Amino acid sequence: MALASIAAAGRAEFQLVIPSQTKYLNLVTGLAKRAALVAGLDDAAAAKVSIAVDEAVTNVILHAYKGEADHLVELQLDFTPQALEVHIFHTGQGIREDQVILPDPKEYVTHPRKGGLGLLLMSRFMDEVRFREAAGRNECCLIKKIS
Amino acid sequence: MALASIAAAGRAEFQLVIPSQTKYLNLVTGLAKRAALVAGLDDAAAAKVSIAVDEAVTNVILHAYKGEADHLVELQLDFTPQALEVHIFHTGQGIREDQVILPDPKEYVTHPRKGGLGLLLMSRFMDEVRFREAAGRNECCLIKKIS
Amino acid sequence: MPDLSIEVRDAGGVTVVMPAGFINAHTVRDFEGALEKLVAQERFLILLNCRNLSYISSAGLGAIMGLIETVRENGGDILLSDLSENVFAIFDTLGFTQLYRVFKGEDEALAAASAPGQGA
Amino acid sequence: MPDLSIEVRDAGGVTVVMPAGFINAHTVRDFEGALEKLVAQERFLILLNCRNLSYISSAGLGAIMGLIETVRENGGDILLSDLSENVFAIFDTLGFTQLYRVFKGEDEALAAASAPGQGA
Ligand SMILES: Nc1ncnc2c1ncn2[C@@H]1O[C@H](COP(=O)(O)OP(=O)(O)O)[C@@H](O)[C@H]1O
Ligand SMILES: Nc1ncnc2c1ncn2[C@@H]1O[C@H](COP(=O)(O)OP(=O)(O)O)[C@@H](O)[C@H]1O
Repeated sequence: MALASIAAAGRAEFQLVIPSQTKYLNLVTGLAKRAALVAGLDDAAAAKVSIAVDEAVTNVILHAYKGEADHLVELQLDFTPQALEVHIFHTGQGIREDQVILPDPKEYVTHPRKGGLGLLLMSRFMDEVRFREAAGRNECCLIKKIS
Repeated sequence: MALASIAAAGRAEFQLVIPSQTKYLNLVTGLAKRAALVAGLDDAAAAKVSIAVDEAVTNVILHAYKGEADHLVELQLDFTPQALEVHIFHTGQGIREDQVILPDPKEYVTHPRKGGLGLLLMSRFMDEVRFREAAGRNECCLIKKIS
Repeated sequence: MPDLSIEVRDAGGVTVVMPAGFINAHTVRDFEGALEKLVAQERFLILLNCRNLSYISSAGLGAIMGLIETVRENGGDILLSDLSENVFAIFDTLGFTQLYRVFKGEDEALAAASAPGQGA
Repeated sequence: MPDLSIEVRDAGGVTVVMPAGFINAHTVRDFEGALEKLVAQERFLILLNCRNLSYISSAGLGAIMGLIETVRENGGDILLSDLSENVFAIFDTLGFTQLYRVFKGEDEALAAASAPGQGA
């Protein structure tokens, strides 16, 4: 049972599981924004967190799960005194740090093309963006410091 | 692992786990409102769902867990074509259907007193409110039909 | 976390309380505290202007219920104005629209409050 | 689910597109469809009035990027107006405020659009 296993591990984070469908994006980003406000961030910073979470979850749905609707995406929010941490777990195809290519906005604007902006927004709007594999799952971790 | 166990069970609901602290109420009710809109309810109905969820989660935190901050509350949202179902699970003290006493608003207004309004709001704002025990956990189930 | 902020001001003998945000079990102590302070100051004629109130749960209604008798025993009252559709539904469902005088806007409420029969 | 609704209207040779709500990966096809329809109708001078836009993710920016060349090759442009602080931050972070002309309000944008040098 999800609840029991988490309680047993003594963790007390905020956790959310959604099906891998973009129709739930708005729920997730709304939640992320409120969580950021609870964490003590101001409205502008909270909006940035919510966009970064949108981008990360969208990538999981569209790239890691290739748009297949019947998988799960798990989010964990950790509230620490220093930061809000958003951990996004999935069992689809992962991305390694060395595959993360951030377009140069200057170069980008002179050569307009579709896509490739999500990772850039994530890295600009968060203080840290990490990708890793753990316990058979892939994780994208987004950290926003509380100033 | 929560994600794995849910995926294994083939369920694809929306699931949320929060610590038993009222500071997360606002996140939960915000999420419930958006979920209700996703389910196809109008703004007024969605606001009612969100209040009912507030009342139910508040009762779990304050009554079932007696205000202790280190427990977990799990919400599951099921979207069916007919209804939005909100299942609230906890491992604190449960309430049996026969303990549910709804004050009569008419009687209530002539004898004002604090409290006792939560269950009434839940039953008025939802189409069904059920309490039960299953697999060692207590559940409060709120159902709102989609007209 | 700015879930709730409460503005209190005087409008000719009526104390206008304007809660902004969400009144739930988490914020209700602030709301209750603000009302209790008025009662302690013997400001018994209170208008709750709900224009900026997004949301009130039964905890908030309980706080109002807990004070209404004291207020009325002292010749005052708690009036309500500017309820959004969603907030009205909560008050109405619990019969509060029978128990409290509800006004569309603050002006109407203030006029009614200072009419004869209402001590200030 | 009304995550996004899009109003399209004509303002003297400029087509004003007003998306209301959220543009994300779920709603972007509607947004992209609305823009593509204009291009198909050879309405190449487009003002995106973002007054009611709560939120746009990179998917939405991609939709704009995907059409800008065609629009400009046909003597038109995509202008932006009425960006909220949060929406501006997104456009600005990705360098879009360099690539697109951004106006405070619709009036300024329309005036600039009908100035000489802008085909309509
Ligand atoms: N979670 C992920 N799993 C696998 N591949 C990913 C993931 N996230 C991003 N990618 C890859 O990185 C590329 C860039 O992603 P992004 O900057 O978000 O832009 P976009 O999603 O618009 O292509 C994607 O096209 C995809 O190939
Ligand atoms: N989940 C629960 N577990 C145990 N007891 C509960 C639970 N929910 C409600 N109760 C009991 O029912 C009573 C009425 O609840 P409610 O109508 O929500 O009003 P209030 O919470 O303001 O007392 C509570 O005071 C409590 O004794």
